[in-house]
Parts: sequence; C-alpha cells; structure tokens
Amino acid sequence: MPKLQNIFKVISNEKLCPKFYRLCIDAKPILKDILPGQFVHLRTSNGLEPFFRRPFSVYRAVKYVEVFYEAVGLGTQQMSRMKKGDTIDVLGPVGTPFTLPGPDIKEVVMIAGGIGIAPFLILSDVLKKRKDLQLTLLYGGRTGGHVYPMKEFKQNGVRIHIATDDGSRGVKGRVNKLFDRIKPDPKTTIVYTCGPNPMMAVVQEFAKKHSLKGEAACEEVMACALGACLGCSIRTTKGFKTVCYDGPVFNLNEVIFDH
Amino acid sequence: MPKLQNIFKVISNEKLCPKFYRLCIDAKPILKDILPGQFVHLRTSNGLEPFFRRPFSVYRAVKYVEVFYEAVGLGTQQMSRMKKGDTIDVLGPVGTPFTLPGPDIKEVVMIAGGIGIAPFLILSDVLKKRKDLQLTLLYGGRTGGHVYPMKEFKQNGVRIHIATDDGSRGVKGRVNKLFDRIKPDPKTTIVYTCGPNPMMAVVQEFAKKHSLKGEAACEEVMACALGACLGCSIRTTKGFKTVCYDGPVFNLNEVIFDH
Amino acid sequence: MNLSVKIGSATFNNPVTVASGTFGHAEKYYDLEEVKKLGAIVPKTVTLYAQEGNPPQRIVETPSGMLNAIGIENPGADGFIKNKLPSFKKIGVPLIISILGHNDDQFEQLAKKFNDVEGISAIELNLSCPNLGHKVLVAQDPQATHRLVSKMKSILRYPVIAKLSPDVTDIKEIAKAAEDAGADGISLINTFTAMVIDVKTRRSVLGNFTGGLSGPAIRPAAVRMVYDVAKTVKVPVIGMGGIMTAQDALQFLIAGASMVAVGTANFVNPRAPLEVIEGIKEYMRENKMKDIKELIGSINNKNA
Amino acid sequence: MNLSVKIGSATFNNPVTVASGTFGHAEKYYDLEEVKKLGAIVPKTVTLYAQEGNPPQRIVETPSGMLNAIGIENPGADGFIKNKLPSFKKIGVPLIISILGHNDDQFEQLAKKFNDVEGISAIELNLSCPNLGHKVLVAQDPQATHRLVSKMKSILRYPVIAKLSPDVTDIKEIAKAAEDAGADGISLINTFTAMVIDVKTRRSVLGNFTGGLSGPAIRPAAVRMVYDVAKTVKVPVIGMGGIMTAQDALQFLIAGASMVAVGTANFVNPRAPLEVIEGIKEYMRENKMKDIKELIGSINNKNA
Ligand SMILES: Cc1cc2nc3c(=O)[nH]c(=O)nc-3n(C[C@H](O)[C@H](O)[C@H](O)COP(=O)(O)OP(=O)(O)OC[C@H]3O[C@@H](n4cnc5c(N)ncnc54)[C@H](O)[C@@H]3O)c2cc1C
Ligand SMILES: Cc1cc2nc3c(=O)[nH]c(=O)nc-3n(C[C@H](O)[C@H](O)[C@H](O)COP(=O)(O)OP(=O)(O)OC[C@H]3O[C@@H](n4cnc5c(N)ncnc54)[C@H](O)[C@@H]3O)c2cc1C
Ligand SMILES: Cc1cc2nc3c(=O)[nH]c(=O)nc-3n(C[C@H](O)[C@H](O)[C@H](O)COP(=O)(O)O)c2cc1C
Ligand SMILES: Cc1cc2nc3c(=O)[nH]c(=O)nc-3n(C[C@H](O)[C@H](O)[C@H](O)COP(=O)(O)O)c2cc1C
Ligand code: FES
Ligand code: FES
Repeated sequence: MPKLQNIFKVISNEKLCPKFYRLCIDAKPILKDILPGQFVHLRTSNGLEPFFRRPFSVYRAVKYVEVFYEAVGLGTQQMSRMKKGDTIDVLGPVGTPFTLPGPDIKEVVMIAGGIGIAPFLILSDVLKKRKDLQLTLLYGGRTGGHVYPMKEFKQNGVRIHIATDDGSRGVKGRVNKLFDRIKPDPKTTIVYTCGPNPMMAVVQEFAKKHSLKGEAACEEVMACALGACLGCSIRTTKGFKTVCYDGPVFNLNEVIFDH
Repeated sequence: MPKLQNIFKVISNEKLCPKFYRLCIDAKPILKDILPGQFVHLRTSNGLEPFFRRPFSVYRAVKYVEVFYEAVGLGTQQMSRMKKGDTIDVLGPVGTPFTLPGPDIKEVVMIAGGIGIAPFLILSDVLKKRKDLQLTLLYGGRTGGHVYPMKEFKQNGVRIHIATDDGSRGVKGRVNKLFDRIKPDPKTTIVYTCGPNPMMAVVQEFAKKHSLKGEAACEEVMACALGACLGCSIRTTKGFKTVCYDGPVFNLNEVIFDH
Repeated sequence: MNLSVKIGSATFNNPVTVASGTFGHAEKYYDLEEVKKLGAIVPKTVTLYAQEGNPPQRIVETPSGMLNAIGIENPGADGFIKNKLPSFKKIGVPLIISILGHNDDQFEQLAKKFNDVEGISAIELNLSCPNLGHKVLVAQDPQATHRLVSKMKSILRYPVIAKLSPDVTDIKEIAKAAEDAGADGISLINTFTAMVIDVKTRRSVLGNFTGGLSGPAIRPAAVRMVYDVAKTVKVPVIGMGGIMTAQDALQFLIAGASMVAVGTANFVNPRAPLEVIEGIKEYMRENKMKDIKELIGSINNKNA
Repeated sequence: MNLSVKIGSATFNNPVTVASGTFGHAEKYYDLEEVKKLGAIVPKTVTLYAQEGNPPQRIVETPSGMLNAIGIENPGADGFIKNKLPSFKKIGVPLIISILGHNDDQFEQLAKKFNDVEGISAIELNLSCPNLGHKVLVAQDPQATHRLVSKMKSILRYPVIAKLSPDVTDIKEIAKAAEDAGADGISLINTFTAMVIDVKTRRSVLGNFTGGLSGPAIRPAAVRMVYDVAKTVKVPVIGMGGIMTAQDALQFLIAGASMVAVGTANFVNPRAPLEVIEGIKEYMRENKMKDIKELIGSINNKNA
C-alpha cells in the first residue's frame, strides 16, 4: 500500500570485481525523489527464501537507480544472477538522507569502509555542484584487488585517499591511518561516514576529538523498511531509533556503536 | 546414507513443446541398474523451496538417465531452468519396476494418459528385444499441440493409437475410445498403464472385463522415496501400500483408485 | 457481492485487516486511497505508559518466517491518543485498538481512556504478547483470561476482542473462557515463543533473548487453531498466522474465521492485504458465492 | 576429540541420532558403512498391536516444512521384534526403541516385551504422537506423564527417555514431571498439531484431517523449548526440530541438548545426519574443544 512499491526493469547488472556488483534499474518514477543517503528495499526472490527484502543504499540516481552491492549471502547472490530485462520489486526510496552541508562548510570528508562507499557517489554527484566545497574521500578496504569505481569519484572532483588491510593499495592498515591527510577545522569541516560499526566508532572518536560535526549512515537487519515493525532500532543517545525511518543517516555523535 | 544419492551433471534440458521438457543426466554409476517403471527422486533446489524432492519416472536409460517432465509447479519450473553443466542431486533409481511379460505373453498394451507416457519408452526399449512381442501404445492427451516424441516409440516398433480431448490429433475423446483398437486375449495380452487415476480406473475396468493381467504405475505425493516415512501410501486390496517402495508399479487389479 | 462482517456492534466492509504491530501508518509513505480499502486497521498494541521497547537486535529471519522481540515499543495511551490516533482516524477505516496492561489495574485505566475516545470500532485485548518477560501470559490461563475479559466488558462501551497466544495446551479452553466472559470476538494467533542462537558467538541473536515466531512457517498450526476455536465458540473469530496470499486467507475463512489479519506479509509485500481482498472476491465469484457468510466455515470436515 | 555422551547407563559414540519415524532402514538402499557412523538409531514408534496407519493423503509440504499424519503404521511389537529388530541390530549402532501404548496396560506389555529383548540401548516413550485422535496427549498432562514414566521405570531394565509434545503451555512443567518420575532422559520436540486446507475442495488435505508440523519451520520454537527444558532438568536432553545442517544442530547443543536427532531432513537430504556429525567435529576443532561437554549448554545467556 505504500506509494513507493514498484516493479521495475533491470537495465544491467555488472560484476565490477570478485563479489562486487553494480545493479542498474530503470526507475524513472522515483528517480527524481531520491536524496543522498536514502536506500531502496529490494525483493531478491519471489519466493520465501530469503524471507525479508534486502536494503541497499542508492549509489547513483542520474539516469537509472543504481545499487553497488557485495554478494555476501543468499539474497545478494540471487541479485548477482539478475539479468537485463528481469523485473525487480523495489520499495523506496526510503529513509532519512544526509543533511547537506551549510554555507559555512568548506570541506566535506567522506569516510567509508568496504561497501560503505555506496552512499557517497550520489552524495558527491550532488555536492560537486557547489564549487566552494572541497570533497575528500578516505576509503578503507580489505585489499586492492577490490578495485572500486573510483573513476566516478575523481570525475566529481573528489580527493581520494586509500588504505587497505594488506597494503596492496594505498596505505597499509585501517582507514584511521588516513586521518592525518585532512586538516579538520570545526567550523568549516563536516564528516560523513558509512561502514562497519567498529570503523564508524573510530571516526566518531576522531570527530569528537576535533569537535567536528558529522553524520553516520548505519545498518541494521530490516523487515519493513517503512518504520512499521520497529525492528531495525539501534541505540542512540536519544534512545532507540529506527535505522529505516529515523535513519539510516544519524548525527555521528548520537549513535552508540557498542552493539 | 543411501548408496544411491548422487550429484550428477546435466547434459541437456530440451523443451519439446510448451511445458514439456526432456532432462538428460550424466549418471553412469546408476545407468545400468535402472529397470523400467523405476523412478528418480530429484532435488530441484538447494534451498527449502519447494521443500520436498520431486519424483520422476526414468524415461530412458541408454546413454544417459533421461526424464520427461511437464512444468506444472514450482519444482518442475525450477527444473525447466536447468542448463547443461549444472549439477543435480539425484536419489535413485528407486521403486518396484514393471514385471516383464512371461513367455506366454504375445501382446503388450501400454495405456498412457498425458505425462503418464514417461515410463513406457524405457519399457519398450527393453521389450523390443523380444521379437515375439507386439507392442501397442494407446495414448490419451489433451491436445495434438503437445507433440510427444512418438518417433522413438515407432523406432522401437510400437504400434501407436492416439486420442486427444479436443480431437486435434487422433481420435477425439479419452483414451478409452481406443480400447477397440486391440483384440485382447487373457492368455496372451498384458496391460501396463500410467496416467491420472480416473483414467487408470477406466483401464482397470477394461482389464477386469476382459480378465486381463496388468500393472499400473501410480502417483502419490512423496517425501523420502525410500520407504522410510510411510507417507506415500495408497489404498490397495491388500491394504495401504507405499508408492515409492511397494510401487510405483502395482498389480492393476489391486489398486483402489477412489482416492 | 456482500463482504461485510460484524463483530459485536461493529461492522466492517470486508473481512481483511492488518495484524497489530505490522502496520505502522507513516503518512509520508502510504497511499491513502489504497489503505482505505482495508476492512479494518489494528494499530500496534498500546500500553498505559510509553515503552521504549527491547534492546537490539529485535528481529531475525527464520525459515519462511521471522522472530520479533520489539517489546511493544509505543508512546503510551495518552501519547497514542494525542499524536497517532488522529491520523489513523483520518484514513476513515474502522479502527480496532489493541491494548495491553501489565496488570488488571493498567488494563482498567486503558479501557477508561479509550472509552472516552470517539471513532474507534472495537478494542483488542493483547493477552498474549510474549515479549514482556512475564512468566505466564494471561492467555495461558483460562481463569485469568475470564477475569480480565469480564472486567474489560464491564467497563468498555466498545466491542471486546480477546487475542490469544498459541503457546497453550488447549486453545479451545482459553477461547471458551473468553467467550463465557463476554468477549465479542476472538483473534488468534499471536506468535510462538522461539529463539535463534548465533553459533559463532553462542548468544541468542535477539537482544531480548527470546522472541515471537511468525510468518508462513506457522500457518498450518494457525489454521488448525482457528478451526478448533471457530467450532468451539459462537462469536466471530479473526484468524491470522502466516497469511501471504488470498489462498492462505481463504484457508482461514473456510476453517471458520469471520475476518483475517495480514501481519508479517506486510514487510515482504506491503500490498498483500489488498491482494488478499481481491483474491477473496475472485474466489467468491468463481464459486458463485454472493455473501462472505457462504465462505466462512464452509469446510467439509467429514474426515475430522 | 571425545564426542561420546551418556543417557542413563547407555553410551553413544557421538550425539547424533535420527528421529523416530524418519529413518526406515531399507537394507537394499542404505550404505551400512555410512549408517554405522550414527550415534544411535531410533526406529519408528512401535505399538503393541500392528497398525495399518491413516488413510491417504498422509503428508503435505508446507513452507519450510511438512505435515504428516502417518498414524504410526507399524507391525506391532511382536512383528517388529521378529522381522525388523534383527536387521537393525546387524547395523551395530545403539538402538533406542520408541514405544507407544494406547493405555497404561499396553505401555506395560510393551515394556515387558522389550525387557526380554537383548541388544537395545534405551527405550523412548512416545508420549506425544498427535495422530491417534486422542483428545489429550499424555505429554500434555504432568500427572499422566509422571504416572506413566514411573510405571515404565519400575518395569524397564533399559534407560527410559520421555519424548514430549510442543503443544503445551509450559514444556518445563512436563519435563520436570518426567524427570521426577525417574526418566533418564528427555527428548523433544515432537510435531505441532496443524492442518492445511485445499481451498478448491474445501477439505483438509490430509486423510486424517490434522497432522504434525515438522521441519525447519519449527526450529526456532524447538530450540527455545530445548533451552527451557535443558536448564530445568538435570538429565540429558535429546533435541530435535528442523535440524537440516550442522549449524542447526549446534544451536540445540549450545542450548543444552546432549544429543540431537535429525528427522524431516532425512527426506530432503538423506546424508544430513552424517553431514551434521562432520560439521560438529569441524566446529569443535575450530573452537579448540576437546570434549563435546564443552559444547553442550555453552550458551552465553547473560541477556536471558
Ligand atoms: C540502510 C542499509 C543500506 C545498505 N546498503 C548496502 C549497499 O549499498 N551495498 C551492499 O552491498 N550492502 C548494503 N547493505 C547491507 C545489505 O543489506 C546486506 O549485505 C544484505 O542484506 C545481505 O543479504 P544476504 O541475503 O546476501 O546476506 P545474508 O545471508 O542475509 O547475511 C549475510 C551476512 O550479511 C549480514 N547482513 C544481513 N542483513 C544485513 C543488513 N540489513 N545490514 C547489515 N548486514 C546484514 C548478515 O548478518 C550476515 O553476516 C545495507 C544495509 C542497510 C541496512
Ligand atoms: C512415481 C512418480 C513418477 C512420476 N513421474 C513423472 C514424470 O515422469 N514426469 C512428470 O512430469 N511428472 C512425474 N510425476 C509427477 C511429478 O512428480 C509432479 O508433477 C511434480 O512433483 C510436481 O512438482 P511441482 O513442484 O512442479 O508442482 P507442485 O507445485 O508440487 O504441484 C503442482 C501440481 O502437481 C501435483 N503434484 C505435486 N506432487 C505430485 C506427485 N508426487 N505426484 C503427482 N502429482 C503431484 C500437485 O498436487 C499440484 O496439483 C511422477 C510422480 C510420481 C509419484
Ligand atoms: C514485528 C511484529 C510486531 C508485532 N507486534 C504485535 C503487537 O504489538 N501486538 C499484538 O497483539 N501482536 C503483535 N504481533 C503479532 C501479530 O499481530 C500476529 O499475531 C502474528 O505475527 C501472526 O501473524 P503473521 O504470521 O501474519 O505475522 C507482532 C508481530 C510482528 C511480526
Ligand atoms: C513422517 C514423520 C513420521 C514421524 N513418526 C514419528 C513416530 O512414529 N514417533 C515419534 O515419536 N515421532 C515421529 N515423528 C516426529 C519426529 O520424530 C520429530 O520429533 C519431529 O518431526 C521434529 O523433528 P524434525 O523437524 O527434524 O522432523 C515423525 C515425523 C515425521 C515427519
Ligand atoms: S525495518 Fe521495520 S521499522 Fe525499520
Ligand atoms: S515417500 Fe516416504 S515412504 Fe514413500
């Protein structure tokens, strides 16, 4: 009964590197409504297995709705088998988007871990229009073998710093090894982060230390994605908040990552 | 733990006419053990949907194990998507085969309805070696549009009479319209039948009337197909019998079709 | 074709509603024109005081179903009446308000609060929510069920529906107790208490340790309980448990339910309730039924 | 690595068995070398007199599970002992014989018959088969459970395992009654009473009208009941309900089961019990466990 449940056609489903795919959906009716940080809730099978839909950040919403995903389990494996012309049941866009930087902000630092890079391409697509903004991406990945489509980030004028666990690309180590690449100023810098909770916890500390404003795009297992079941709640300093409706984007300083 | 659970490779999965397919499996280890009337119990999905395996008569067991099937529901639809090179979990061969005609038998009448034709190609493959036997197939189908591979039956020297519900091929009407094509003699004629219960009930009457010996290959929903769960029992004059273990082939006169 | 059904003095245009806790009415998302087609709406259970709910993780997928341990997160009666009820009323679909008290007195206060509210059709007593750390649920005890339902009937001016838990030895006994106490309707089933263990951490996946099992997995058990209850009581039954499609809902109606509720399915296919309504109409057309009453309880149980 | 477990005086090389009614030992099909690897075998329940079972249709698929209403088709005690037991013995795996009487006297006679038999390890009392048209099952009544288990203990020279039904309000109470009566072990769960209606014919699909729900669909409810019982009784628990893989079995062991039984999974993947044994070993290796006892009941239930 939500306005935003639609059956759309798959335009392409490209394998970018082992386990990482880019799904392109022809979704004109919703294309223009999508804001950076919002997500779509996809039905990966018409059957009961897996039982829930699966949530995915919108990676890009220019001509098509694009999703950048990693095949980690049954649902994403089913997605990886989708082909041009297949239909897909899409619920969305849903969720609270990133708050775009105010006029006083001069530097936007996007800190991503692994697949957490997904919501940042659409964010840079939007922010590149603001010529006064310096966009920086600190990206931490497992290994260089996973070559993410950094090209598009570059085209958006994003400064990119990479760290990999095995050092096969960029600096060896976690993303915090890249913090020294930025000169944060509380008044003019804003941080956006998305990735595993332990990583975002580190980013939270870093932001606190330099008293930076910031936002975090969080994850939790979801059923409805409409704020109906209250199943995707996480802890925040303001009590339990639903990731699908109150989030997925939260004030970085309010999220309690210890769960 | 049964000896006969194996993972085999699909050789081909040909669509013969709308909804009818022929699955070819490379199953050397079991090929030689298969007797006419036996079946294989196939896992159509690695998941839980559908939950049970699906039973299919062996259609031919010359070079490969072949199954002739109709896509009627989820499991057979999954099968219809199988491609060369896919693997399939095969349990079998299982079940009690047809009793081959004794030396006194001169005419073998196979009476099939719809997909019930499946067990008769392998039967004729075996019986054609007996030059003294006249093989006849009375086949009742929905419509001529479903062109069954009668060619192979002809190559086995089988005399074929066809009836279709819509008369688009052969006689118009049910298979009983074809009974007059045979001159049954209790001493020298044996009847084998497979098809919907109502059809086999008619064949049973016909056999009784002419006091003909015969066998029926029956169906029931199955779980284990190993005689373990006792779930596939049907009524017979000798009490409940399992289709998978005591059958699927039963003495035609002992089956009680009113279920 | 007449699809309307009655529970006590309340009338519903069709027998399809949404199960409590599975339909959060977010104006910004829902298409009101579609929601208007529902026979009734049952919002999430309301408690006397606001509850923040259980710690995460609150839900987990299971084979053909899910566990939930939400802990009845809700704004409390006053908060609900002030901030949520108005928008529910705006929809214009009959409302069945689900209430739960942690003791008789709380139930009593809840009843009085909702007596003072206009524009609701019935009250559903959640006697069966398994996620509040009670040792024994009211719905597991015929005496307690009888006592509470009688008290609610003596106070409430609205029809009273008793919602039962499947975690019982004899569901018929509980249903009878509720009916004897004056319940205008019985709704079932709530979820089965259950748990999933993460073998990596050796902890229960749910923050609340145990949760409630729902979805198609439990449907066959739900259909049987609805059948047992429908043939035991004379009051109308609202059947639920794993309804995903019209075919599923028809099983409950044929078993004797006068209404059906779509729950977990809303999360997988938010349009499920509407598809169920359409499918029931189609089935009645095919079977030349003019009134839903011809369908309700139409099971051929010769072999029962 | 020590995988052996004990129930009363009986010892089993590993904690994996097959659930009663799901393992028909057909010599012509089974690979004895593989079957020998089982910790124990529980044949289908034996009644005093032969039973022909229920009319067809006896089984039906459900979401992630199945219903069965076999009606305990079996050759009766004498027929079983004479014609089936010998081939079971030949396998060389400990046998747990499941028995069911339709009254105390039948249970008594069954006990005496099996006392006279050599080469079995334990007796499982099927107190919970839902397919015999009983109004109330023994396993739904703590007193009846206590009475019957005591009587069986007073007669049987073999360890006695009480098998419980999940169709109860408080499984702990029944388990405690069985333990207090001297049961050497508790096994659970049996199936949930359930039904599926064919909406075309408006009849129950099963010839017996109702049947028992089993398979992965019920696993979360089974794990929770096994957890509750394991923390209530001191005797070993045999856990079952929807085990398809080693991961599933591990949930039951971690929850406190000393043994696990693979049931319905045998129909989908006959090799499941062996895969479960291998998977448990692998898990213990990865977690540096030397004895299965380190695994049994190892749940971290801080949040319980
Ligand atoms: C708001 C939001 C946005 C997301 N955006 C993306 C994205 O853009 N690209 C992407 O690849 N993934 C994204 N995810 C994660 C994605 O939803 C999960 O990877 C997916 O649901 C896994 O499904 P599966 O069936 O393949 O794996 P499963 O078999 O369900 O699980 C495999 C592993 O993934 C974990 N997992 C399952 N569901 C979730 C979930 N909802 N959140 C986090 N972990 C989960 C499981 O715990 C398990 O460890 C997002 C999640 C959320 C909540
Ligand atoms: C011994 C035996 C041999 C068989 N040989 C063949 C064969 O050679 N070719 C072939 O196409 N089919 C054969 N069948 C029937 C085949 O097993 C069913 O068509 C199949 O299981 C349907 O599965 P599904 O998931 O596609 O359909 P489902 O969604 O399971 O059901 C679709 C329809 O098929 C019916 N059905 C389901 N299972 C069975 C069953 N076991 N027997 C009969 N009807 C069933 C259902 O009642 C329903 O009406 C055989 C059945 C048996 C018992
Ligand atoms: C996430 C969730 C929350 C629920 N919350 C409530 C509730 O607040 N009150 C209630 O009476 N039932 C609640 N239920 C139970 C449902 O109303 C319903 O009785 C049960 O889920 C069975 O139906 P289903 O299988 O169609 O979901 C909840 C169920 C789910 C899945
Ligand atoms: C076809 C079938 C027959 C069964 N027969 C018996 C039986 O004779 N005695 C018994 O105690 N349990 C019987 N059961 C119950 C199982 O032993 C087991 O307790 C139940 O199925 C739950 O386990 P599962 O989900 O792994 O199958 C039977 C189950 C099935 C599916
Ligand atoms: S997933 Fe239902 S409230 Fe967020
Ligand atoms: S299917 Fe199990 S006995 Fe035939």
